[in-house]
Amino acid sequence: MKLHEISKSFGPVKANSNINLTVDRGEILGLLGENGAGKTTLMNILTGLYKPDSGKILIDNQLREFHNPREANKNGVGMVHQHFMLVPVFSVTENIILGEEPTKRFNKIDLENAKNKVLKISSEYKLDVDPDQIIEKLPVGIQQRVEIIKILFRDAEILIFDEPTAVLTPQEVVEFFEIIKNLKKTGKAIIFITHKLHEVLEICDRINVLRRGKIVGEEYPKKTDKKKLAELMVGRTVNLRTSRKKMEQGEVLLEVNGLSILSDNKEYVLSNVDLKLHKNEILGIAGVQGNGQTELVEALTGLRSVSSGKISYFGKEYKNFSPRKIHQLGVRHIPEDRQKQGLIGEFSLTENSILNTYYEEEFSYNITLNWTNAKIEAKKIIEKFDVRTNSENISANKLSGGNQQKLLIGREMSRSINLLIASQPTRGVDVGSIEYIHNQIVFARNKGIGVILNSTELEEIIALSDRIIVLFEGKVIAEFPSDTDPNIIGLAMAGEN
Amino acid sequence: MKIFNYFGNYFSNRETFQEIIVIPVFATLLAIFLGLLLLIVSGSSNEIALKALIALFYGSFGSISSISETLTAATPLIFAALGIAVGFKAGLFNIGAEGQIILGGMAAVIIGFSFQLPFFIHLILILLVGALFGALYAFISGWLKATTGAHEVITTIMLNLIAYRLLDFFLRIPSIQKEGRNDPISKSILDTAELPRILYFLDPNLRVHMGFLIAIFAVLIVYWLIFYTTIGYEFRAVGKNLEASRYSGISPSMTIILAMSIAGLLAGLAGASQIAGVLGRATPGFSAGIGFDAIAVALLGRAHPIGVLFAGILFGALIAGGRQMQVSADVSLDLITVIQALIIIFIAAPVLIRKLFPWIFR
Amino acid sequence: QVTDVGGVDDKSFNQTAWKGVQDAVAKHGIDSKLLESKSETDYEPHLNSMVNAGCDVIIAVGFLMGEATKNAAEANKDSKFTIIDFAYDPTVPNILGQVFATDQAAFLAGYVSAGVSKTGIVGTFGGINIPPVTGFMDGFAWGVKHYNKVKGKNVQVLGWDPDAKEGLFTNNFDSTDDGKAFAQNLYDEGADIVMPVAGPVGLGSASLADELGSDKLKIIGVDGDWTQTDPARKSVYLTSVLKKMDVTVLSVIESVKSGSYSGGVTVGTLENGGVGIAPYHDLSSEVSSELASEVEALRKGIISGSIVMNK
Amino acid sequence: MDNTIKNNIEEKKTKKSIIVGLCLIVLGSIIYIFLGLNIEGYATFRLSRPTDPFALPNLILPAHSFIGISALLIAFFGGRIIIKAPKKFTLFIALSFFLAIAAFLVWATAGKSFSLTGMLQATVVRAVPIALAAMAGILCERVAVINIGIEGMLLAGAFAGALFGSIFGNFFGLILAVLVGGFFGFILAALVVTFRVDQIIAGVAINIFVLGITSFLTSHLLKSNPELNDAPVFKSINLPVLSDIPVLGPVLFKQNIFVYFSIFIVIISTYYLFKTAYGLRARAVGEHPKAAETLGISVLKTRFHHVIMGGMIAGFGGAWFTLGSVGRFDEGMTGGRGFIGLAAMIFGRWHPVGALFAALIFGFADSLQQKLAILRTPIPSEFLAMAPYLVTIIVVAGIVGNAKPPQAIGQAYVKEN
Ligand SMILES: Nc1ncnc2c1ncn2[C@@H]1O[C@H](COP(=O)(O)OP(=O)(O)OP(=O)(O)O)[C@@H](O)[C@H]1O
Ligand SMILES: Nc1ncnc2c1ncn2[C@@H]1O[C@H](COP(=O)(O)OP(=O)(O)OP(=O)(O)O)[C@@H](O)[C@H]1O
Ligand SMILES: [Mg+2]
Ligand SMILES: [Mg+2]
Repeated sequence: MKLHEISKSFGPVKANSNINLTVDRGEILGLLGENGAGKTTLMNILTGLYKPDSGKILIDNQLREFHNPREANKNGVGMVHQHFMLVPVFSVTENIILGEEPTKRFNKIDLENAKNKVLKISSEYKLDVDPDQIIEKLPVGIQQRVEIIKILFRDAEILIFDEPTAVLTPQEVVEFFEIIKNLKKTGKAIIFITHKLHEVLEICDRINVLRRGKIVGEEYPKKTDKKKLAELMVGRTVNLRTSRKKMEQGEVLLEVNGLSILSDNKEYVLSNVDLKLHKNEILGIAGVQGNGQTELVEALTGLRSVSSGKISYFGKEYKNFSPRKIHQLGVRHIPEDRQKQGLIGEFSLTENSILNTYYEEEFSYNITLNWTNAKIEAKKIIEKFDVRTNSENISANKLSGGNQQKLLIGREMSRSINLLIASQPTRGVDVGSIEYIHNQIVFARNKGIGVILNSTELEEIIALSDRIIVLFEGKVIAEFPSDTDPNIIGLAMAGEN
Repeated sequence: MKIFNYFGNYFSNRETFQEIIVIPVFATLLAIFLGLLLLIVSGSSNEIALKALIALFYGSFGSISSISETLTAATPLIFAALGIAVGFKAGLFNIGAEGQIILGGMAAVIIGFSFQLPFFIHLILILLVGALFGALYAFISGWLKATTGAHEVITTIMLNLIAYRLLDFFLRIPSIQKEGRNDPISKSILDTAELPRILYFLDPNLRVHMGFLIAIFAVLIVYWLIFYTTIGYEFRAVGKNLEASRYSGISPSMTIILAMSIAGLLAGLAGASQIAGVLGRATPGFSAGIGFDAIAVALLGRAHPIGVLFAGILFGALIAGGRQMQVSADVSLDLITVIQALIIIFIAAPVLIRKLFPWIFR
Repeated sequence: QVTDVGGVDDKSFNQTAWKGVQDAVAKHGIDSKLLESKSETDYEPHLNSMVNAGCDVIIAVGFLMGEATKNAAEANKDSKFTIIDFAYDPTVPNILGQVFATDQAAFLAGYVSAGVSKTGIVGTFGGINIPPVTGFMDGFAWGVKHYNKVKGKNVQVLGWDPDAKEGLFTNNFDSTDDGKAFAQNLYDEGADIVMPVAGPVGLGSASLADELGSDKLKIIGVDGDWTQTDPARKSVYLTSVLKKMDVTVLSVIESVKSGSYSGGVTVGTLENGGVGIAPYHDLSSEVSSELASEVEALRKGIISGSIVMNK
Repeated sequence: MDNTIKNNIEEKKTKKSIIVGLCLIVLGSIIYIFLGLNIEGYATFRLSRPTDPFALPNLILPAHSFIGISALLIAFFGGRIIIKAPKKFTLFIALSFFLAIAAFLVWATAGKSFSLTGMLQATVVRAVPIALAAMAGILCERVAVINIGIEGMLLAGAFAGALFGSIFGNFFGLILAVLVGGFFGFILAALVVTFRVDQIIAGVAINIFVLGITSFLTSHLLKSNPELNDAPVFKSINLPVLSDIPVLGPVLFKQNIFVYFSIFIVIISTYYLFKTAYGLRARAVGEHPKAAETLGISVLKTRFHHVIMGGMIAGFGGAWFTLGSVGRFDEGMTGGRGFIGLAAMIFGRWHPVGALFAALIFGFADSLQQKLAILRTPIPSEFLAMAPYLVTIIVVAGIVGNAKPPQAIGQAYVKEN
């Protein structure tokens, strides 16, 4: 299969420009690139979800044009999306057959037949799943298998995986690699998108690197190494490790004992969590997504009521206390989803910059707001944390992801602060900003602040943390010093000890 | 609600100007035009249509008395629509203004006839109590939403229907029913409770009353409340992003309840001013659908207090003009309702207007 | 003319009054204006715009307009008003109140239906609990009672208790669907003759009767003769309790023309033909000749005063 | 550890069951005290009219003891729930409510008599427009479009039914009513799917618009020529034999086509939504539009189709008010049934069958209120008339919490490319 001179832009952004790319049967092509480089966009074009502004798609040297995903399917192109495209309340089978349902008379779905097909595929490619299970009850690893079966069911010849390993434990990753090796053996062409350099080096036959929408290089695993790839990705030498001198940890800022949380459907998402955080310390919380990190952070910031256990800040215990109370203690929270929690899209930057301080007397007298001070505050943040914008009156959703994040971090770190809880502080942010944000965090810690860093990026955790705890199925199953071998931590994340 | 993307930031820029001035104006003109078209299609002659159009304008702004009628009709609309606008800001769609008006009105009537008080005190009291009952009635919906998540659209509509029945019942209570009558009609309020007519010196029959001035005052208060107070900030935060407002330490449920109550308070005020300024007594259906027209007014005013003021006057004009239309062109008032609905549609889908008149938006 | 809520096509109340105006138009070539009220807040502005339109006489149709009409009349001393179903006391010089002794006519209807009913149960329901409405229901119930007394039978009346002044009310004058539901309801309870006193609402009852067949359910019209206003279903109307507003309205208009108009009160009675009952038309077969003659006798009796209804 | 989890959950459950149990016991005692005491005489429920082929004897219940017993039973259920703390006690709650209502009826009827069959028949009839409104709602919300405009669509259907019915006869009247409903469905779809107008606003706009236009045409068209507002109605069709079954017969098999059709529609739409491929796709669009899109299902088209279908069903339901009832249109005659239908939809958890039963409950509340008006209970008729609305609020408040609407509900779908 061959892509020729593909271009695509969204208003201001050139997501893809003149991209050429080929894959052959029985080959695994790796596609690297930082956030926003244009990988997903390119693949969406290939699968008919987006229309390219210009360029051709050739399969077996015949010109093809896909107006919708179905046509792409018909031509044997299938994709496992970065964010799974599964209907949570449907069964495995229903999800797989959706849109291609085998039917009997009166358009009645032929479930038996469908199940058999599913089972056939799953045995053929060693992807075992229970066809009757409901998706939302399955772990991500299995869900991913369903996604794969889904595209095989539409007998795809070209399989695209968009950051498939981002959500998997190291063990699941190993299994996953087995799977795609099988697929490769059966002569399928595979495109494998990731940010993780070691992965491409491990299983790809060929590697293309994308930057700001252009192919900037083609490499072969044998003849290249991480450093080279990284430079290609970013376009300059980056120091993947932030400089961080050791420090004596100060007195305890935060202490958590036997913290347990019942989720809405009456399961324990956190059970008996103990942890301590000291001055001058960055405590990294490692773990695969969905092992209770979110709930822990929510509990610590008062967004979620705890079922049992106690939390004490600065030596004083509080029970189910409000986010505002905690904020008033000088505990700052960088939420994991800036659009959902951290900012209000339609609010102006000014309004956003007083989001959790608007009631303080600096910004309001009794109930009357003081917009002058608010504007000053906004300007201060914009200037200090170099948020790229032309005015503080524009609404926040007009900012790019990275700049939104900078505004958010600026708001939380510019005011008096004793303790910082940062969730995924660099998600969807380009490497330049990542460096900057990391430095800010370390700087804060050096000033004597305690930091809890919750991130699914193991590299990030290792780069910044003084201590690392690993959450698995709601329990703290291990604690490591900062200079631990990533693989050991990886094992812990998978629940092995 | 997505509606708030339209009600974005008003300040300065050109788009905003189009949003809050151009589109509403064209929406209104287009709606009136279509209304007349409907008239012709449904068999009336062009002369009739023309007569209707003239009557519409004459009856609304043609003379002192018609202006007075316009403002009289506008007054309760402005109050109620302000309430609905406050709801919008907090992401609430309060269809219950009608019921809140009824409750406010009933309370006002009772205060109006059952107390002997000096003029000014009595007036204040009747308005306050009216507002209070409107607020209490709306509180129910707010509270239900906050605690159980019951959608306010359904609960408020049901409360409207219940309010009508309550009114029927209330008007049969002997102590409230007008003496010597066994049809549903309440005692009349005392003169001390009446809102004085402001153009009395010109002509005692000019019905526009002090309520209109109070309405303007309310507009300013609400403007201040929404854009210059922490409360308004909380309303808007909750309205635009619930998650984020929780994160920022705002209590959504409290905010929802408060917003709903304020909405009801204003609607209750509408009811009270209608009783104290125009009707003087309660009869079944004294609310006369004001609560529903107010929805249109709030939308037309882009849920912005100033916008609401003008939209309210416009609708008052439509109603007053509509009556004239009925007299001199035999066109039924319902045409006005059609026009109102068309206005809402065009406002809610500005795309339509932009498509129809691309040239204005250059 | 300013109508009450319900509209001029209600085949009943407003329509009959409007007919009077039409007759005047036909007879004297005067011109007429009509304003339909949508809600009670319309009354006052409507009356005022009529005054401003400079009408010679303004006809307010309906008890509920009493207040508004009085205010308008006092505000405009020199324009003439007449109102149907409302008698002021003390009277207002420039309003002529027209009231009707509908109970007299309804009494006859009650007697007839008692005689005709097979199940021995008859029913009635009203729009709202106001004298012009309950007047009919009183007369109806008394009529049945009288029948029981003279014949020693026990025909029941559902839907109205003249002593407690309580009964079935739709609480509106426009929902024909309610009319059907209420009639169905009474029918379920065994009534085979129903008198709906709620303007157009009665049409709903009529359509039920039409559906069931007049042997199962018969309807008694009110205000006008419904076999005339609603010929489509004439087969279900046993009779109608007439309230000849058209006649009185016409005469008022004429009095204005001839300058003999004066405010006060006129009462329509069996005696002066202001009220009465319609012929039995299609269902006359159901009404035995002796029953018919008894009714005729009653009519005379009431006029002469020899029969007191509520005994 | 896991044990503690279990214990903890157990704890919660028992707590809940204790509360519920107590509530029931209280209910029981209230019933006894307020209804049971100082009441005697017999409540007579007529099951058939004298004219019926096989007339059943009347059902005669001794008021005092019946109320006493049902109160006792309710209290007993309460106690049982407290002691046994069973996993599911919805059944007992339902039973208790049934008994409570029965007791209330007996209380109201004590010393008098009324036709139970009549009331049940009325229940079914009254449930029809609500059920149809709910079906319309389900079709729309299953593809994640909130349809507040159903009220308006009903009204439009009613008007079209009356007008066209008068001109072309009831059959074509019905067809056209359905089409008109579909037309407004189309308008709604255009507004919310194409122009992405806020769904609730669009719905409200449609309601106001229809109210206005129908009233306008009524006063401009129908008033001046009343023959246009006098459509032949669908008479009830008595199914042979079946309709002679006592009680059940009149209730189910002596009805007009609207009743039969609603049942039919419920069955069809259940089959459609949960058994067919199209249904599967529709639900996918409602739950996860993007996923559907990636599988080549056009979200926009699907939504369009279903909203239009919903509109047509609403139009059909609207025709009930005219062609199914009196054949005459009155302004605003739907009186909030559309909204009650939405409540029924929620109560029925977006499932046609569930919604049908919900609708029957509302229908019951409606007809009950009318019966009680005849029986002249001490409760003022206005309050009885509130019953359906109160039920709606209680339902929406009580159920909405734990009923789960389609995931993407209310969100416009933006197709990128
Ligand atoms: N629907 C869209 N509208 C506007 N801009 C878009 C859209 N989708 C992507 N973009 C922009 O196009 C660029 C490329 O996006 P794309 O998702 O392909 O990056 P990516 O390489 O997949 O990033 P990541 O590694 O985070 O997945 C980014 O700047 C992104 O903001
Ligand atoms: N979904 C979208 N719709 C419209 N515009 C978008 C969208 N996503 C991104 N953009 C615009 O495209 C530009 C780049 O967006 P994007 O978030 O990809 O920046 P980026 O390349 O990721 O850089 P950053 O590191 O700052 O996030 C921004 O100006 C943003 O406004
Ligand atoms: Mg991507
Ligand atoms: Mg980005």
